[in-house]
Amino acid sequence: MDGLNIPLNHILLVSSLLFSIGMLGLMIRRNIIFILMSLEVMLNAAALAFVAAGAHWGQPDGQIVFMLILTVAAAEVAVGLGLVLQVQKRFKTLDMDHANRMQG
Amino acid sequence: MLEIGFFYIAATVALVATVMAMTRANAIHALIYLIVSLLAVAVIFFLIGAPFAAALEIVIYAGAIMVLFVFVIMMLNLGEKGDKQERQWLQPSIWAGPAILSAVLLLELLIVISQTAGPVSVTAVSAKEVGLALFGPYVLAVEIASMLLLAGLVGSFHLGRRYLERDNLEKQGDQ
Amino acid sequence: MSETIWLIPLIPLLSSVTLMLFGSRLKVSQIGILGVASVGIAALLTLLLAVEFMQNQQVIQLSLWTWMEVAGFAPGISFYFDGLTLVMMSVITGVGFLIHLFSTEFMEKDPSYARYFAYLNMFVAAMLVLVMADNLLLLYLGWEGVGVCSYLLVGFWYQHNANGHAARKAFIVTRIGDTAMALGLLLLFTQLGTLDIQTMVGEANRTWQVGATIPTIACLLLVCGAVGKSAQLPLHTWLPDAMAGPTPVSALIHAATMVTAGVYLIARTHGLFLLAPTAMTAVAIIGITTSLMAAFTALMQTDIKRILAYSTISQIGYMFLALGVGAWSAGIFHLMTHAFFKALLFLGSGAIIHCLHHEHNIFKMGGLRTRMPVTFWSFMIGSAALAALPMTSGFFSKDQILLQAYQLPDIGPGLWMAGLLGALLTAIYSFRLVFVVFFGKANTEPDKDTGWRMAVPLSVLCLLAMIGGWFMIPVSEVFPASDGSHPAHWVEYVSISVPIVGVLIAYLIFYSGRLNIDGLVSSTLGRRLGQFWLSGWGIDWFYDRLFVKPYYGLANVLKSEPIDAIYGLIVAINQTFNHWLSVAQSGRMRWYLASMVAGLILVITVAANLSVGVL
Amino acid sequence: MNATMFSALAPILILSLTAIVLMIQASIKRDESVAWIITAVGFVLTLWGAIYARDYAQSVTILLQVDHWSLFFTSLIMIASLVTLVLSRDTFSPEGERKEEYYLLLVLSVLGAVVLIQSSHMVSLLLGMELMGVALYAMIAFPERGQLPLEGAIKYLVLSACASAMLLYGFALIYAATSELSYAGIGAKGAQAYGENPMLIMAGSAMVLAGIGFKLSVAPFHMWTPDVYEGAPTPVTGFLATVSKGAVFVALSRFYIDGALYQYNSLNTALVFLAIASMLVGNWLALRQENIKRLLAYSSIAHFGYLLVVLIALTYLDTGLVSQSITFYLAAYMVTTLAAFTVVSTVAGEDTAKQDISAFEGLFWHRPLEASALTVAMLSLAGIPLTAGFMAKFFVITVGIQSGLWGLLAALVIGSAVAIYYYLRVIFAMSKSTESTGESASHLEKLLALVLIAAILVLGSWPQPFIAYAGLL
Amino acid sequence: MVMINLIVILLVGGLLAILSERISDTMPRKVAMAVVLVDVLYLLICLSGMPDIIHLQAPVANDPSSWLMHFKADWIPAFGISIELALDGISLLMVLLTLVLGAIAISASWTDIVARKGFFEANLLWSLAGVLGVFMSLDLMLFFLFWEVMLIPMYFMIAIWGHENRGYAAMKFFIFTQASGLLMLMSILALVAVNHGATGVWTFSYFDLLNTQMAEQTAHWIMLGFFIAFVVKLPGFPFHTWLPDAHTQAPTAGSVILAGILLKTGAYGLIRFAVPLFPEAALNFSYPAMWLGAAGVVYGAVLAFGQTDFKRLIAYSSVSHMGFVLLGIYAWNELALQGAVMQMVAHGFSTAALFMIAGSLQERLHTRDMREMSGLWQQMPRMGAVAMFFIVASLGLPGLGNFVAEFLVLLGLFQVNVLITVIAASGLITGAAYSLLLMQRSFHGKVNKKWADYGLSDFGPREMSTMAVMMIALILLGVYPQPVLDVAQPVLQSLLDLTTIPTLAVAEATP
Repeated sequence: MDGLNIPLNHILLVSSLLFSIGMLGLMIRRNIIFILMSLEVMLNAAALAFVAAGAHWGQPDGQIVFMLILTVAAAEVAVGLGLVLQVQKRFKTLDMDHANRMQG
Repeated sequence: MLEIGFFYIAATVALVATVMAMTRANAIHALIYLIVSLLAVAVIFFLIGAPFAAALEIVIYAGAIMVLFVFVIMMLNLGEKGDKQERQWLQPSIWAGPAILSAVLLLELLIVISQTAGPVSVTAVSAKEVGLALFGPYVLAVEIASMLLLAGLVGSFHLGRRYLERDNLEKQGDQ
Repeated sequence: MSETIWLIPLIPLLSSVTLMLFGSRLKVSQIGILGVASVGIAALLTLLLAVEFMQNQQVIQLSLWTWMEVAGFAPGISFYFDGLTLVMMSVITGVGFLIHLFSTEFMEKDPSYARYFAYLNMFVAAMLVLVMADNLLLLYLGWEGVGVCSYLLVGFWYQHNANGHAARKAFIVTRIGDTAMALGLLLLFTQLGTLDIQTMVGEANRTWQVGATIPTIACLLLVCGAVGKSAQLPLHTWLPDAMAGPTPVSALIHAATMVTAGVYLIARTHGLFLLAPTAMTAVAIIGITTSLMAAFTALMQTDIKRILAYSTISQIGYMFLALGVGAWSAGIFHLMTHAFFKALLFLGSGAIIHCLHHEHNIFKMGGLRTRMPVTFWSFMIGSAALAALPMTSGFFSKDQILLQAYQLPDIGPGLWMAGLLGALLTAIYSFRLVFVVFFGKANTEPDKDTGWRMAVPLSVLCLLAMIGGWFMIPVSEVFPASDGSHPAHWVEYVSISVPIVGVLIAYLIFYSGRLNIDGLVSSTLGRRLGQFWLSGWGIDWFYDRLFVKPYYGLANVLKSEPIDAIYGLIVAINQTFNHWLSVAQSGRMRWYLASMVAGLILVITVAANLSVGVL
Repeated sequence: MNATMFSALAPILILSLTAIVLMIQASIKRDESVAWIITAVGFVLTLWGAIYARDYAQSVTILLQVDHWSLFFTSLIMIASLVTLVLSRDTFSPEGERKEEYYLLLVLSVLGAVVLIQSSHMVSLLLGMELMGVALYAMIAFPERGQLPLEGAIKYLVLSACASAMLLYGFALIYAATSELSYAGIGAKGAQAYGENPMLIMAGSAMVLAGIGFKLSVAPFHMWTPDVYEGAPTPVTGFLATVSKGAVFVALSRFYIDGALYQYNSLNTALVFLAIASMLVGNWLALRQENIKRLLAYSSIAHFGYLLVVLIALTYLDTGLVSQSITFYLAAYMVTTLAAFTVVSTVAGEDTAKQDISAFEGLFWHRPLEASALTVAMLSLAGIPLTAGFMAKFFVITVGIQSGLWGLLAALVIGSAVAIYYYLRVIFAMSKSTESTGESASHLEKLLALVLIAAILVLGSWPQPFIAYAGLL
Repeated sequence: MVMINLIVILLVGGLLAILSERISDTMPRKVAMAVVLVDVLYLLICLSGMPDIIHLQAPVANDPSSWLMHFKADWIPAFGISIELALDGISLLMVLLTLVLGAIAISASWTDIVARKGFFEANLLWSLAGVLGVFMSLDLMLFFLFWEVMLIPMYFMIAIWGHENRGYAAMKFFIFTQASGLLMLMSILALVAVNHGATGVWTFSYFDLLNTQMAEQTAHWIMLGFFIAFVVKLPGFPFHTWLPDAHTQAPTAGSVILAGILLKTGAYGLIRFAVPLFPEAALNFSYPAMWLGAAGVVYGAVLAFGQTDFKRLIAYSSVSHMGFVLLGIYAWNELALQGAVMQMVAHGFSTAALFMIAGSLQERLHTRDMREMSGLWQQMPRMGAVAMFFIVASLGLPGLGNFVAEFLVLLGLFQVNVLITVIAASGLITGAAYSLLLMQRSFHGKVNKKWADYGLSDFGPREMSTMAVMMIALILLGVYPQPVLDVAQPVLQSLLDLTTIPTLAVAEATP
């Protein structure tokens, strides 16, 4: 199917909005699960920007990077969720504000 | 033009769903919003001529990765108590500062992005093209990505196994 | 003889070093012999030298080695010997020998006998270097050397803090003058390119006009040195305190030799002073003012040594007056006679103190005339000479000074009258001393009279004090001849009679009691004035407030190192940053994230030049 | 792909192979010591491979650039990895915890670092960084007990993922502006695009800089550093401090040089801010730090601030001296840091209480070798002559002066002056007299300490061969 | 090679000292003493081979053969850094001073070090080696290396064997000197970079850098870097505050070396590098520098007067005395420079001796507080006499070395600026005040009962002979300083020829 004449900067606008929202979520949430979700939103935003840029230039590279971002996201989430389990076990909470034993 | 309309609808859905996901107290609710957001993004991919990416977004992102989240949420059994906590935590005093930061960042990005011009390409980049590139110049990337997944696997294995083992041990101890 | 002139200072020096190194292992008698003999030999050599000099009148210049040679600055360790030097050397070695001899008995019981003679010999050596020096730098070596010896000897009985204080005061006050003098040396060398006295004077006469600024400044700086060393106003305050030392030391250093070094310095460099009339006037005025001030002060003192100390200051004031009015040889003559009679008086007081168990207050003595005849006669003769009663040695020298002062244009008569007043006071206080100590009723019983080692020096000095005025000092070649004119006879008669009047007054007040001054003394004004004079015109008090206390205060304030506070501030700043940043390192992930986002915003702002749009 | 390419890829291939062999070994019989030996052999072989590949230097596909420079750093991080491996052997709880995965993760992480070093393309940069990172998360959280490793790991994961997102978004912007993903392409297009669309490139580069700056713990992206350093097992901390940071810096310089980013003045200005902030913040934070691992964390912040000076100088100088300086600095920094962590690992181990500086008191007298090693390391970090750290600083200052970067040099001087205090504090603590007696390290670790001391001193006192070598890179 | 050997002997000697501790407890000090003596002997033997030491020729900058010794070998050719050592008159004086004072320092710490003797002696020898390097290096990098490295053993000496507040003092010492050293490093590199820019050649050689052309402003800043580094070490006002702490807290040998030798490296650096490399900038800066010197003279003296700690007082007196050196150097004429060199030597002996006395007192009384001392002469007359000697030496008694130095400085300075001379000369008065106070509070005064039955032992033969060496040295310097002056003269002459400062300065000063 052919693409459409959607202005690049509109897509980038959406992606930057997603990025900022993800960032906001990252900063305000204390529950580690939500934090990981926020990260996914941010990565997704970047992926959107890549795909859009790739489409802008008519290159496959944007989508390839997208795929790799998927991989990265998958790997990070896998390890991240593994850590979540350990956090729950050792801290008895998912509140990241409680994980502040090291400071100064 | 209808399709362009689709884009704006999809974009709006994605944004609203993301905002909802970020503000929910209940993890499962948030997750579902997030999946909606991902699906909306997949629509955008489709609209801008990246059908392959759209498919992957649905299958892997909204499918596989989000399932991982569901899985963990279920394992941890986050219930009502967690919801209450989350509501408490979402006070304006907590998000005001970060909101300002995000807004400034957004503003900056907008200024920067406003510099770009032109539409995205009119011709779609087919899955074949992607595949060719992937196993052409990017072949090493695929290999390294496999290593990356291996690392993720081994890492989560190690961490998760310990979780389960210890759980079992504790249960045994209880008996 | 002229080639071995260097032996004269060397022998006492060697003796001193020997005593320092091995003093603890020598027997008391050996120490005494070594100490006295070394000076004795020096005196003997001086005598030989004098004989030779009298015959051929030959100036000796002897250069041992070049001290240092830097960029044309090449002072030598070299000696210059002429009539003036001879006079000084004779006084130093001669009087010095007598005092050493006196000391052997005076200090016999002291545990630090060897140290005493080591210092004393060292002093003699330094003093000899001072007077024999060919250049000002070597002179300065001797100058400072005697200063240190004076310090050591004043503080000889170091166990008493007061002695230490007096010693330090002596050194530091003179050091103030010395430093000014050093600046004078710097100026002279910078201007004239040499510090050799003879060359320098010659060069100065070629370079400068009479009354030019630079020689005046140079001379005034030298005067500062002289003032310090010779205890003249305003740097005289150390001398009365310096009486804390053993009495023979006072006799040698603070009466006969060291304190007159200033006089010697000015006399030695008179060639320069002739170019600087202002400086000479200053010297005269300093001299006469000091003389009067000290005389008034001496009137009120009760401590026998302090009386003598102020009298020394006063007498040196006369010498300064002499120098200031150009009566060079009169000044030196007075220096010599003063050395005789003042040494005599000091030794006499030493004998008294020795026999009266370290009693210093004259009002606790009395009636010693019969019990200590030798001492009594010494004192009589000494006081007569001090008061310049006719035919004594002091008479001749002081008379000359006053007459020559009178002849000075403009201020001459004024100086003369002031001098007369001084002479009157001198007579009063010196005979007050004699009458109070030796007549009247006895307050303290002396142990014994003096032994021979004390008696012999006293006797010899008596003789010298009597006949010293008949000596002809061989300085005619050294100084420019005076014009030889004499003032009117009445001036001379007045000069002669004033001391006699003074003695009479003293007699009336302190011996016969006919003249009762109790009322005068006890009146408010009298008390105040008496107190004022007793305290040495409050100068010590004044200095204490003006210099000493502020300096202590300053040192105390700075003690905590204000400069370090600056570095402390730097440290504090760093610690503050450390504190802030450590607090920021809160361990909370959300906070870390926020900081990252803030950083990102900052970086984008700067990197993409967005600030330009915002601002 | 052809045969020479495979030769050029020797290090990467050997590492991958090692990973596979480890997996196979684990599936046959799980044995920790065998795994250790396999890893060690793999590392040594990789080291050989890095030397071997020198003759086949080329770009392998668009992703990797195998040249002398990257091979040199490959060798360097292999050495660092070997050290980590040695230190890892006796670390972790002695109660029979299985560590095969650890070695596997280590190999994968090193693989990521090698990819990162050789990357010439955004994709390889991303993958290398993530591979290294993902493996590291698990390594940091490897110990089965205690909250600190976990806390460190989770912080590192979240923050690092955030940084990755920034980096990616930045690359997306650059890509949108240039249509290029390879450094060289960005450099070439960037020069053209500069006139028309510089803001996108600059903002994108800024975001990349932020993402990379995070990994380098450059202020203000530094905050994770002490917590992760403290939380991670000590050998992992050492690994993080040397291999991870070194590789990322090499990648950054690659990107900066090949991407011709130095031509953007405003970007340079941003870098100047980061550098100054790092030098000051790092040193100030370390000033009164009691925990030696945190102290080293702060010190590393400052050190990467110094190193940034060299990058900034690219604007003014040609790359010869700059790349030499980077080479020397990183080598010196790695060797020094390894020495420090070797001592911390053997003396303090994983016991937080023993990581306090006060716990090092008297070390001079009962464990002189370790104390000497730490002393030399501290002096080297402080930049005292005769140590590698001094020569490194020498390079930085030379480059800075040649470029006239006075502001940066001023910050460097202030920072270094502050730094002397806390480095000396460690030395002073060790020289105190105490009565305690410590257990002694294994022979291997002692040998390691000796070798590292020698390396620091040789680099510092006779750097000529090394400079000559680095000059050829 | 001779120069390398001199350094290597000391370095190896340090190792031997450590090893010798295994043989016996007293071995290290003997080894250390032997090593230093061997070094001295070796140097003297090598010098005796030289034709005529006293009639040295002026070393010509570009002609190494005109130097007493010269050695050059590549070190880091990539940057033109070489191992270039050379010896001329001033270096020789300083080297001899270093070795002699080194031996004295070892003697000074003969008994007061109780723990880790081997390591102590090693540090001592190593710091000596570093100082020798500083005095002989002509390659700026090598100079810097020695400059910094000599501090490390010194740091250890203070930090390990120092007194109660040693940690603070050692840290302060190290930070001050290192921070200023960093400035110097910047200056060196800037100078080299300027030279590189002008000639395209990397070189750190003193000879090559001597005639570097640069803008006035540049020269000024680079010079300032050198100046601050050297003045911190000197130490000049207001960078002196590390010194009282370091000197006070250091063990006796440390104080001796610090005051006797290490301070001189600062002065040496000024004479050798700071002025000749930047003649015009130095000239422009001479007035501020001289004011700092004068301020140091007065400030040091006043502060010394206020102290109650024996060693602190001496430390401040060093500040005062080194102010004269600064004055002498920046007056930059032959008289003043000779004075500065003399002051370096004389102060080395006098202060070293005073610190040794302080150390002996500390060893016996376990306090340095003068308020607790008094009348010690009674029990320790020999020590008292020796103290008296060095106190009058330090207050500038003519006939002893310090006087010659101070007088020459003042004489040279007078030709440049009268006002500063007057201020500096006032230091003679304040100097007398604190020196005599020191004597009064410790040895003179009422005998303190506290020490009466403390069994205080007077100086023994070892101490007396050590002291005798320094006394004789000071007396010789005082009455016949010519050999020292002669040795320094050609060097100073050549330095003066390198720069045109004196004539200009004089021209400016004369109204």
